[in-house]
Amino acid sequence: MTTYRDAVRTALQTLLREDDRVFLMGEDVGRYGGAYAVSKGLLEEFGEDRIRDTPLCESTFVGAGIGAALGGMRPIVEVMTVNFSLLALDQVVNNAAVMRHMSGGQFQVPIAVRMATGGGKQIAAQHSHSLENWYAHIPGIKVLAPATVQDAHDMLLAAVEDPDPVFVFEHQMLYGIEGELDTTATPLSPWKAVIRRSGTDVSLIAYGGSMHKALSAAEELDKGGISAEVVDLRSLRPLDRDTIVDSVRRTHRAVVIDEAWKTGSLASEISATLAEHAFYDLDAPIERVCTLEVPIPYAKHLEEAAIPQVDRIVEAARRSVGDG
Amino acid sequence: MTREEIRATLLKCLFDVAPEIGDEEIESDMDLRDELDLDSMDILRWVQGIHKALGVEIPEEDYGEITTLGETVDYVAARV
Amino acid sequence: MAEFLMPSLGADMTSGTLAKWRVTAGDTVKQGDIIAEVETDKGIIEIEVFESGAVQKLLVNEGEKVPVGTPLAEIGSGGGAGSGADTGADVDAGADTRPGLILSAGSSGPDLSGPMASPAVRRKAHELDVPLERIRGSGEHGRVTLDDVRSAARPPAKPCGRLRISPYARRIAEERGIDVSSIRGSGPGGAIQAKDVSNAKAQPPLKPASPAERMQQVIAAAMTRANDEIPHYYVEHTSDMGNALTWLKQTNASLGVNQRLVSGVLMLRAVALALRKHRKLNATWQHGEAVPSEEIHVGLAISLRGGGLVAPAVRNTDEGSLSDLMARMTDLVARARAGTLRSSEITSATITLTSLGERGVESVMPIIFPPQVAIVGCGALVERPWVVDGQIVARPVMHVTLGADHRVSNGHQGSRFLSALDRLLQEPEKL
Amino acid sequence: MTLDISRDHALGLLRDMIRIRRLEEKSAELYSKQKIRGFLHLYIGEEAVGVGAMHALRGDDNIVATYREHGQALVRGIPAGEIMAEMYGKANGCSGGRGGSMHLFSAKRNFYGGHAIVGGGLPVAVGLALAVKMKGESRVTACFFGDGATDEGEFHESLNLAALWKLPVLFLCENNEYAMGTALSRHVSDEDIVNNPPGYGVPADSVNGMDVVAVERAVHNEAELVRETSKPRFLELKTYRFRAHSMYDAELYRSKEEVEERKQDDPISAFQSRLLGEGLITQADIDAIEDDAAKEIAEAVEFAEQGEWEPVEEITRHTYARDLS
Repeated sequence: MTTYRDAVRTALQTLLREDDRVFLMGEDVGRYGGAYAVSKGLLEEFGEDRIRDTPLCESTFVGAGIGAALGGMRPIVEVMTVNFSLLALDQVVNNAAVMRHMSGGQFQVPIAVRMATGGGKQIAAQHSHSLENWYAHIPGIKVLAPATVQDAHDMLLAAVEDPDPVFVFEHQMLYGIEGELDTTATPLSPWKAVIRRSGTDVSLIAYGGSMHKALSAAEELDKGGISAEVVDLRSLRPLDRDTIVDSVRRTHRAVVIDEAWKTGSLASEISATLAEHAFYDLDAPIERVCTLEVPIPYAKHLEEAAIPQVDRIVEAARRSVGDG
Repeated sequence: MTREEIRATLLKCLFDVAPEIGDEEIESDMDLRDELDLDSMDILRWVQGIHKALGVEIPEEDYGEITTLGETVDYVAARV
Repeated sequence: MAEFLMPSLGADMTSGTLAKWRVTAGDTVKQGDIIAEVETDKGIIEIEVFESGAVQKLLVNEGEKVPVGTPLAEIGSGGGAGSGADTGADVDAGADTRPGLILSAGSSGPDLSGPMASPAVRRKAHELDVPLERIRGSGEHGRVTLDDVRSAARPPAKPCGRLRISPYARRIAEERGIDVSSIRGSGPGGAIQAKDVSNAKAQPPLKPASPAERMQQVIAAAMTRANDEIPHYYVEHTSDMGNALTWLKQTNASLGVNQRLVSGVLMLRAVALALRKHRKLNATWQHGEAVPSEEIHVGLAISLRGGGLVAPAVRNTDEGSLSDLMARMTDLVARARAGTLRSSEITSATITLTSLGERGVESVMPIIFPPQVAIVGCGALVERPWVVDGQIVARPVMHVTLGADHRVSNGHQGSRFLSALDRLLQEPEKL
Repeated sequence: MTLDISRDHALGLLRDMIRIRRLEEKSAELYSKQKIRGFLHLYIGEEAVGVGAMHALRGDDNIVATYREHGQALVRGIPAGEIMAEMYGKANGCSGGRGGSMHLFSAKRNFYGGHAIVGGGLPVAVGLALAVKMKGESRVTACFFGDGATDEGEFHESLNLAALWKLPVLFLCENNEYAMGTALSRHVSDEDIVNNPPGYGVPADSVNGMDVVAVERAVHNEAELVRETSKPRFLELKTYRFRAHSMYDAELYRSKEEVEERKQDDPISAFQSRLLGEGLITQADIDAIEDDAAKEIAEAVEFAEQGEWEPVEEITRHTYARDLS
């Protein structure tokens, strides 16, 4: 068994060993070992040239990553959390995303940016948000959200190999989870959604940290005789609409779980997609289980109430099936 | 065939036509059209049933002689 | 005696490995001393003790991984040496000391009773004198919203004409020819879902547990909806039925009992043939527009003596011989009485013919069965003075009424239909 | 050099440093017992900065602080109980349990909060000073931030704007030598942080942040110059944190020897020794302060323990001035 954290580290090691162009930079990735201990030990193996501690200057080190990618390197940039990435949003939106198009296809930005996202650790309103939806809005970049140990590993490899800027969102509650890691198997395409559990009565559509809550909810629903299917989106941009629509065409009910705020969320996008492509297959209103429209509060019980939990997913699914 | 047997057969045919009548007790002098709410289609089907069960054919011009169960028993008894 | 617990060393730490003891049983420690090293995902961290006293007993071996909150050692408050327990002997590697998992120690959580509602909602509920606990919240987490309070304060809304049915259920109902207006929904807000449609198919509305009541409810719902939704208009015509009845009498005289016709079948066929040239009346109202039907299926309103009303369709009423139509009508009536109609017969009519029997009232103003757009009502056959060829004679006549949907046709079109119907009835041999 | 301060003044400074130290020690204990959750950045080692600076500022001066702000909050007058309750997440905390350790606020004490995005407080401080200036007030806005914040663009942009618009901001850089786990030498090109601000026309000076009296004097001088000139100034306070960045870390980025050596320069014991040496105070004075502090902290814990949890139904409260639902 391997932890999610170790799976990311293993992928980093593989990339750094196999490709001289690859380097890692970010705040405290070196001496400190990474805020989430992902890069622990890498400085010793690869040295300061390739494991670069940066000053606290998100806009500049993300921008520098973009520049290095333009210049032929394969940078992996760790932004400590999505909350800090807002300081670098200008570089992402106005440089990384548009460089290929704006140059008429002459330039490319093969950068991989990793960052922690999500709540659940009581670190309050400046450290707990899920803003991957903002990134998924932007054409020109790709967005991945690995939920499993295997994906944490495989998706980072795919992100670095990809010729376009790829943003990998690692939910901060997942670093400690354990699972099997097979580094020899042919990886699944990172751009496709996957059915993590088959079911016939309702589709629970989730990604990242929420995917595990959806799985727990499916187990809970199973006890009540409701067979729930769990769709792990995996890629948030591009969004694998076919798998989502196919699932709902079979189950006729959809519960979309998204740790972002409901308004303007990825859950909204998926709901709209279902309304467009599966309307005549829907047997109940689409349910969205999202974060309440409030900055994430510090207090444990309030934080738990704010973000999607298993019981809320179960309730929504039951409403959808008609047992609510 | 006794009158009682005829009456029982006629009733059975009537229930086939109008099962909703159920257990309502049918008096011999009850007007079938008014009190049991039978329409011409029901009467026709009843007449058809009687024909099948007893071989007695009741022409339309004789419908005036079968307005009650009692009358119909008389009518059929005379022709069996 | 205090317990030295596996500390929480970070927001994401759920367990830690006791890497090294810096003390042994019997050692005296004071607050702030480093007494152990714990290995976490971030590396080895030195652990301080927050009590002063003597280490009585070490409970966890070096190298063991235990959840946060697990007692690692007992610290005596006295400050003297412990019981002299030997570390090696007393450290129990077994799992039995571990279940004391105290991940949420101390934070037993708030006691939260009553519905969730914001101050504004509470204020509004108070203003409108609505008890909050009686409102079922529609917001996130069952939270009561302002709209919930407003709806709770209002008298229940008049049943809306629009049926609550899922798109999928509507689709399969259409595919299977099931009338959704008679289905009771089990979904959110009473919405009809696919399983309700499936159940309706398995159990047609004619055979519910309490048939009469059930049917009456269904009729009530359909008629209410029709009355709410459909702008009816009526036109009426009195038809001389002399020719028809004479022809019928002559015909029946030459037919065996099983081939006889009733006047109703003449009416049924006449309506069907008249519709051929008045297609606007042979249609259904779907999603805001009239959809004309290629085929003519006249529904026959049959009043069940046990209570209730059905109007099964005689399919393709305009086709086949009159005796064939008679046979089909007889069969349909028999099965309606017996309660063995097929669901497709209940839902496929494109217009309805209702007749108040032979001895009923003279005329009827019927209400359209949705989604149809017209209905023909016949009064009783009655003898009346009638002018024939300039002479007043007694003739059997019948009031024929057309009730139709004004969204689809108008009175002029309706009256042309009744005229056509009348002409057909004058030539019964052509029916 | 003898201290030129009164006995009462000396006792006041010492008392506040000890109060902070005991509050932080208790917080560490409660964190390990999971009463306090999330991130917890302790001020142990840096007490002289908070105490000296806060004593030098006027009560109506604005304070903008970082996520390591317990010390400033306590000296500014937020009761220890409300701070502790906030860290518990209780409704009687100074931010209603919404903020936790990193986000202590007090409007009536002009305490504009702990900010947890590095550098994020600086533009806000510039804006507060702009408001002061536009309203014609004489208040200084004191903005605390760490050495790590000087890496951020917002630091440079804030110095420039404050100088350009002549705003009464006192930039107080708590240089504890580490930006989280990255040493100063590894995150700034010029370790002499005071070299930066003059480039923007902001006068800069530096003071030993382990000496509470020196801090108090320096901050007092700078604050009064800001007040008189209505122009920004910059003061570096050289200090050192004795504990991990956030509660615990493996401290792979600095050696135990380094930490032990720096702990010899404990601002509290150093000050106590000096005061005892000069005969300004006695051991009995220290004991009394310790007793009072222990009592205060015990009461603070009790206050937090007794506090209510905010009802979950109120969760979206304080998102807008008026609830939108």
